[in-house]
Amino acid sequence: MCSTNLIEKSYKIIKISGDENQRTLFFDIGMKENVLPGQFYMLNYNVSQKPFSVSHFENGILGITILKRGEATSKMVNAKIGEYVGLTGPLGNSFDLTSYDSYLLLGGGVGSAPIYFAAKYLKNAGKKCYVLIGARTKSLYQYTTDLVGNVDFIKYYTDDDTGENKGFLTSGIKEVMDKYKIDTLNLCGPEKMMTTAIKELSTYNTNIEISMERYMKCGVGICGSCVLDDIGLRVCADGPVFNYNVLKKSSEFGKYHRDSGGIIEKF
Amino acid sequence: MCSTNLIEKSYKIIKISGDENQRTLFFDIGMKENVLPGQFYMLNYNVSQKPFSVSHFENGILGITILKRGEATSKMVNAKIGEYVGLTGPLGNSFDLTSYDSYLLLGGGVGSAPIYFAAKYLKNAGKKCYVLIGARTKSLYQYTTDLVGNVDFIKYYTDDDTGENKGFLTSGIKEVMDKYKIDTLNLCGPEKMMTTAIKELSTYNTNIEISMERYMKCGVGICGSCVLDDIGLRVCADGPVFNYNVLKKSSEFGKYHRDSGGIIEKF
Amino acid sequence: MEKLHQCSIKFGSLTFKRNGVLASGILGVTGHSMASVANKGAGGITCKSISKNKRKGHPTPVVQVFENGLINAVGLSSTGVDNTNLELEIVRKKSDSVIIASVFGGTKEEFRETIELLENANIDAIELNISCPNVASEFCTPFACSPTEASSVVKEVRNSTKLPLLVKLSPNFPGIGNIAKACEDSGADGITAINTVGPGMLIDINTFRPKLSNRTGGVSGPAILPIAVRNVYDIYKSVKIPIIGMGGVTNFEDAIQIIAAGATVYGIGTAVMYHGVEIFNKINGEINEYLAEKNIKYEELIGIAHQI
Amino acid sequence: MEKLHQCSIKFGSLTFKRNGVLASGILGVTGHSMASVANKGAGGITCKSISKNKRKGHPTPVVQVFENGLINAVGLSSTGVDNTNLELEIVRKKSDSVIIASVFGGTKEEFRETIELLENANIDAIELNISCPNVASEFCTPFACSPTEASSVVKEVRNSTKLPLLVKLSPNFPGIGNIAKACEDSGADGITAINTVGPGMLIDINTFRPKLSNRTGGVSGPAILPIAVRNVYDIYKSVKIPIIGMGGVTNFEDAIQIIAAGATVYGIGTAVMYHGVEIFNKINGEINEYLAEKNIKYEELIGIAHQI
Ligand SMILES: Cc1cc2nc3c(=O)[nH]c(=O)nc-3n(C[C@H](O)[C@H](O)[C@H](O)COP(=O)(O)OP(=O)(O)OC[C@H]3O[C@@H](n4cnc5c(N)ncnc54)[C@H](O)[C@@H]3O)c2cc1C
Ligand SMILES: Cc1cc2nc3c(=O)[nH]c(=O)nc-3n(C[C@H](O)[C@H](O)[C@H](O)COP(=O)(O)OP(=O)(O)OC[C@H]3O[C@@H](n4cnc5c(N)ncnc54)[C@H](O)[C@@H]3O)c2cc1C
Ligand SMILES: Cc1cc2nc3c(=O)[nH]c(=O)nc-3n(C[C@H](O)[C@H](O)[C@H](O)COP(=O)(O)O)c2cc1C
Ligand SMILES: Cc1cc2nc3c(=O)[nH]c(=O)nc-3n(C[C@H](O)[C@H](O)[C@H](O)COP(=O)(O)O)c2cc1C
Ligand code: FES
Ligand code: FES
Repeated sequence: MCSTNLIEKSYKIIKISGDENQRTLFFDIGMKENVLPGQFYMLNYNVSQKPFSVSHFENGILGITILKRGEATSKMVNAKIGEYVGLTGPLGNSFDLTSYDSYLLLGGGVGSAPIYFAAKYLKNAGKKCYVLIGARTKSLYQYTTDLVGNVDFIKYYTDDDTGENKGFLTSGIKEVMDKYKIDTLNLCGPEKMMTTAIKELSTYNTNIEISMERYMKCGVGICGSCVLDDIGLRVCADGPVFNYNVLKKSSEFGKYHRDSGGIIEKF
Repeated sequence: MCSTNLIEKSYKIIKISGDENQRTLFFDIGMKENVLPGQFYMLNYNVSQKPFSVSHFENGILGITILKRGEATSKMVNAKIGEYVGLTGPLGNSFDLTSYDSYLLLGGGVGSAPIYFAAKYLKNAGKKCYVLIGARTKSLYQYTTDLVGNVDFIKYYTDDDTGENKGFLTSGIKEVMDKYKIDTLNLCGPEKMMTTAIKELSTYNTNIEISMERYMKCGVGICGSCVLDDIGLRVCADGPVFNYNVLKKSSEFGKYHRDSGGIIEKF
Repeated sequence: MEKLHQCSIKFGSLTFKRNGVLASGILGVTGHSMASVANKGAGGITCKSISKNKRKGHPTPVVQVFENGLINAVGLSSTGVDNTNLELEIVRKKSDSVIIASVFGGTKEEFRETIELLENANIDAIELNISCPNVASEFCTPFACSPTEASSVVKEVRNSTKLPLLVKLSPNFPGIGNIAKACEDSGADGITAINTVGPGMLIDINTFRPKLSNRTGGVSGPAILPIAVRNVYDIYKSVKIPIIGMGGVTNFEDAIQIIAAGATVYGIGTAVMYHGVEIFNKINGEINEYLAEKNIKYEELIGIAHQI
Repeated sequence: MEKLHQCSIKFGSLTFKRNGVLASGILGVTGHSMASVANKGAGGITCKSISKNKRKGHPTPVVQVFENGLINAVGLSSTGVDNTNLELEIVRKKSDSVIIASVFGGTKEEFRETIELLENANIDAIELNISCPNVASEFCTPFACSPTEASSVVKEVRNSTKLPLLVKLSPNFPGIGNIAKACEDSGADGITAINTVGPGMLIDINTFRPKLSNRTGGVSGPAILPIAVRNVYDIYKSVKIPIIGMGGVTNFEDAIQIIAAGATVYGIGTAVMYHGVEIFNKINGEINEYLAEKNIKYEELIGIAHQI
């Protein structure tokens, strides 16, 4: 039973970036871990625990990007260097970043976190990598801008006009798909964004992988709070990445999720 | 904590040899185990459990030779083919059969069990191997006689006159030591035999390894019933094989042992 | 999908078409989740304990894994009986599994009232969770603490349902045999054992905080197997009603042990974390091979350790 | 031989020169055995529980290992007080360790009479083992089952010795905090916790026999760590007297957890099976490094989880 990734260990915050709306916390978890884009950690800060994708992993340094949303994340974005944070992981599966040659990555909102990590991973592996990132405002995607010039294509979209392109990232899909040879797509973001993207892509017949977000109580595949309707799969343990061929059989994808008590909430 | 050798598993008796005074039971424990001469098993037959050295290990088949002595062994020698026996092991350390070129092995009584295994092991490893075995009567050493012709020298002694040489095996030591170049000795048997042997060897200044027998309640190094006086070492976990340089510091070696309750009994 | 290993095991008036019961609290929130576990191998599913009144449960972290199992204090979160009924309806529609509704109440009366609300539910049995250790401070000692307390709940609810009534017992109080017997005498049709052990606590060595928000949580998983086996053994000695045996079962040898101790079917919770829901079908297949090799019938295995 | 990591920890009126106590029943039969454990690192040693009357203990097998610890039913085998006194004399002569004599009795009176026989023994403290789960059938429920029972033993013996009196408690009965408090109020100078959990049982899947001759045996080792941590936490909340914290401690993180929960010194039993007696010195060294890195004093660590 030596599944040590399931056991929480606390690490010191060694670096912080971003602002009080969205922080990236860095931890030195060491080189022995193999962390892949799409995987996530349960992060326990002062006995508040939530799931977060890995946005950075290099030389044993793990980065987690936290958007201030509600109770837990409001505390987490105020964490200080030197404080200890409990990390359980890496958990879940990862994007398939090896089977294809040319990738289009879509990251909406803080869904850009695993997309950012995936883009770096793909370039290290010498793959073609095209990226569309959308955010409410420019400061929220700022942490990913070292991708510019390092990937084969990248375009940022914002809801407001702080960035170069106002509008939804989904509006950029057609351009990339028509201009470049894309073998597969990896999506992470709000489900409305992802369902719109899938509609855009309906004519292209490409492979699509989707990183899902659901309320998670345990993160280790046991409590049942993250299970998707119809298909009965656990986002935390069978996901968070699902092939669209699987996900399209789920009756809840794009339509609803459940709250901490299991009560359905429509999107 | 995956020390699986400490966990009892039951195996079917697949073969039996010997007679009701002394049996060898064979088990198919599989090839994954690495069992070395000197190591022992706790053998649990119908909820009676005692330690026994390995007398045979080849192609995953384990042999344990049991001399009928008291309560437990009287039951064990009557075990039948097809019955299940609980085995915990291999336990303890083993003889050093690699550091030297030329070995003299002494086995007294059922102490011949690990000696028999050691002799076969040495010949497989292409080492020189000389053997002296003593027993009450010929039938008790019969199981080892396939060594004849396969080791560099072997001589059997019996208390009665059923064998070729009546007398104690210790009387043969001088002959071998003077005739052959012996680097090291490995002894197993009654402590009186072993102390006599050590006296015989005092002029030769060779390395000596001794396999010890003490009352064992647990076999896994925790109960304290097998600990040797003065040196505080556990026969089951720090032994059963000790270098004489260590053992000579024990005040009890050759003098006394303890019963199941820890009460001293003189030899 | 792999072929499911079917069988037919009588459990009082119920029949399991496959061995292996999904323990309460494990993947038991939604109907599709439970149906999926059944369709991948489990013969019975138990929903997360429900109560008449909606309950929030404890804030995260509610599960903390250690090397030999986990501690949990999910707390009794419940969306209420109506929501759960809808979810259980889905299980019925999508699977052929035995459906067990686990019920929790803070008082005897709440137990009864919750069960009354289940009158029209499409379920096969009711399990009284009188042994949750994670709500002790909220509700004092669980009813599973003594024969008198345990039987008082059984008596209170017995006439409110015609369904088989199982009682889920705790390993944390002495004399589980007597407690089981008192339940049997009061009309229980079966025993489920064991609930989690302890509770336990884990402390972070850098923050010095207990790792669960609730501080303490019940221990489950491989760590508790010997305790489960002994409890099932003691219960089997004391009662004639059948037992769902669980606690640390992680592989087929564990399942055999708990059946040999007296369980009619085995149950699994924590092992799903290590091996996924496929664990049921895997164990069921291995039990079949084992029976074939030994040439014995499954029924002979139940409680066989008592005959030796 | 490796250098021993020394320190100075006040435990009531006692002072430990090294952290780490050898638990009762582990390598505690002979004086040379215990002295050797002390000389390789342990700051305190506890002998196997002794009783006035000689006792045989259970026939082998008395220990059975499973993946997460072991179950044992050595039973209370004792060679009587005189023999043990001689062995403890050896420990005194050969080591500088705190010497704790564990005492067992079937009745309150036997406890007192045994302690009276220890009057001239060269020991530092007496530990009342009122929590052995392996003799339950022989002696009914252990005295550690309730505040009243536990304190009745402490009261009976209190005036028979001037030595510090420790009480060894069981995790198998509810309300360990209250039980510890009752012992403190009756004159106990310290608490040792925990004794083994359960008991448990393991069954051989081929012979169908329980693997221990006694059928059941107390669970110890890594499996029980969270239970030990929680019990020590509960005791610390309830009493002012110091605690020897044990149960599953296998590495330095475990020791820190049990100290943070409230133990003044940690104790080890089963881990000796995995790591040998060198485990004490290893953990003591690692605790020192940890304190240095965090720049905190050992005393601050004791019970620190309660302050957060
Ligand atoms: C696999 C996975 C990876 C994630 N990765 C990241 C990441 O890298 N960065 C990041 O900032 N966040 C990530 N999240 C989301 C993060 O876990 C939530 O932001 C966090 O749980 C919100 O907690 P809170 O207490 O701050 O908000 P709450 O107080 O719990 O809720 C605030 C609001 O957000 C809504 N909400 C909360 N959780 C969810 C959810 N899972 N789905 C939909 N709505 C929700 C609530 O309904 C409410 O309206 C991830 C989630 C999952 C499941
Ligand atoms: C490491 C080790 C390896 C062993 N290997 C073998 C082996 O390969 N084959 C084999 O037949 N036996 C071996 N033994 C000895 C075997 O364990 C004993 O013969 C057995 O314990 C006797 O059990 P019993 O119940 O039959 O005898 P009991 O009823 O316990 O005793 C019968 C008589 O033997 C004496 N006795 C029992 N055990 C011991 C002891 N350990 N030392 C001295 N006297 C003792 C008793 O005092 C009594 O006089 C080994 C023992 C050890 C410790
Ligand atoms: C996360 C979790 C939640 C649980 N919730 C419940 C519950 O709601 N009701 C209940 O009766 N038991 C609950 N249990 C106990 C299990 O049903 C089971 O009795 C226990 O975990 C032992 O089995 P295991 O070792 O196979 O997990 C829960 C256990 C876990 C691990
Ligand atoms: C083989 C064995 C024998 C034991 N004998 C005793 C005993 O005689 N008296 C006692 O108080 N505790 C006894 N115990 C309990 C231990 O002292 C200790 O409380 C328990 O094992 C938990 O610690 P651990 O997990 O570190 O082993 C024994 C434990 C074991 C494993
Ligand atoms: S979060 Fe618990 S099963 Fe996924
Ligand atoms: S037999 Fe128990 S310590 Fe050696």
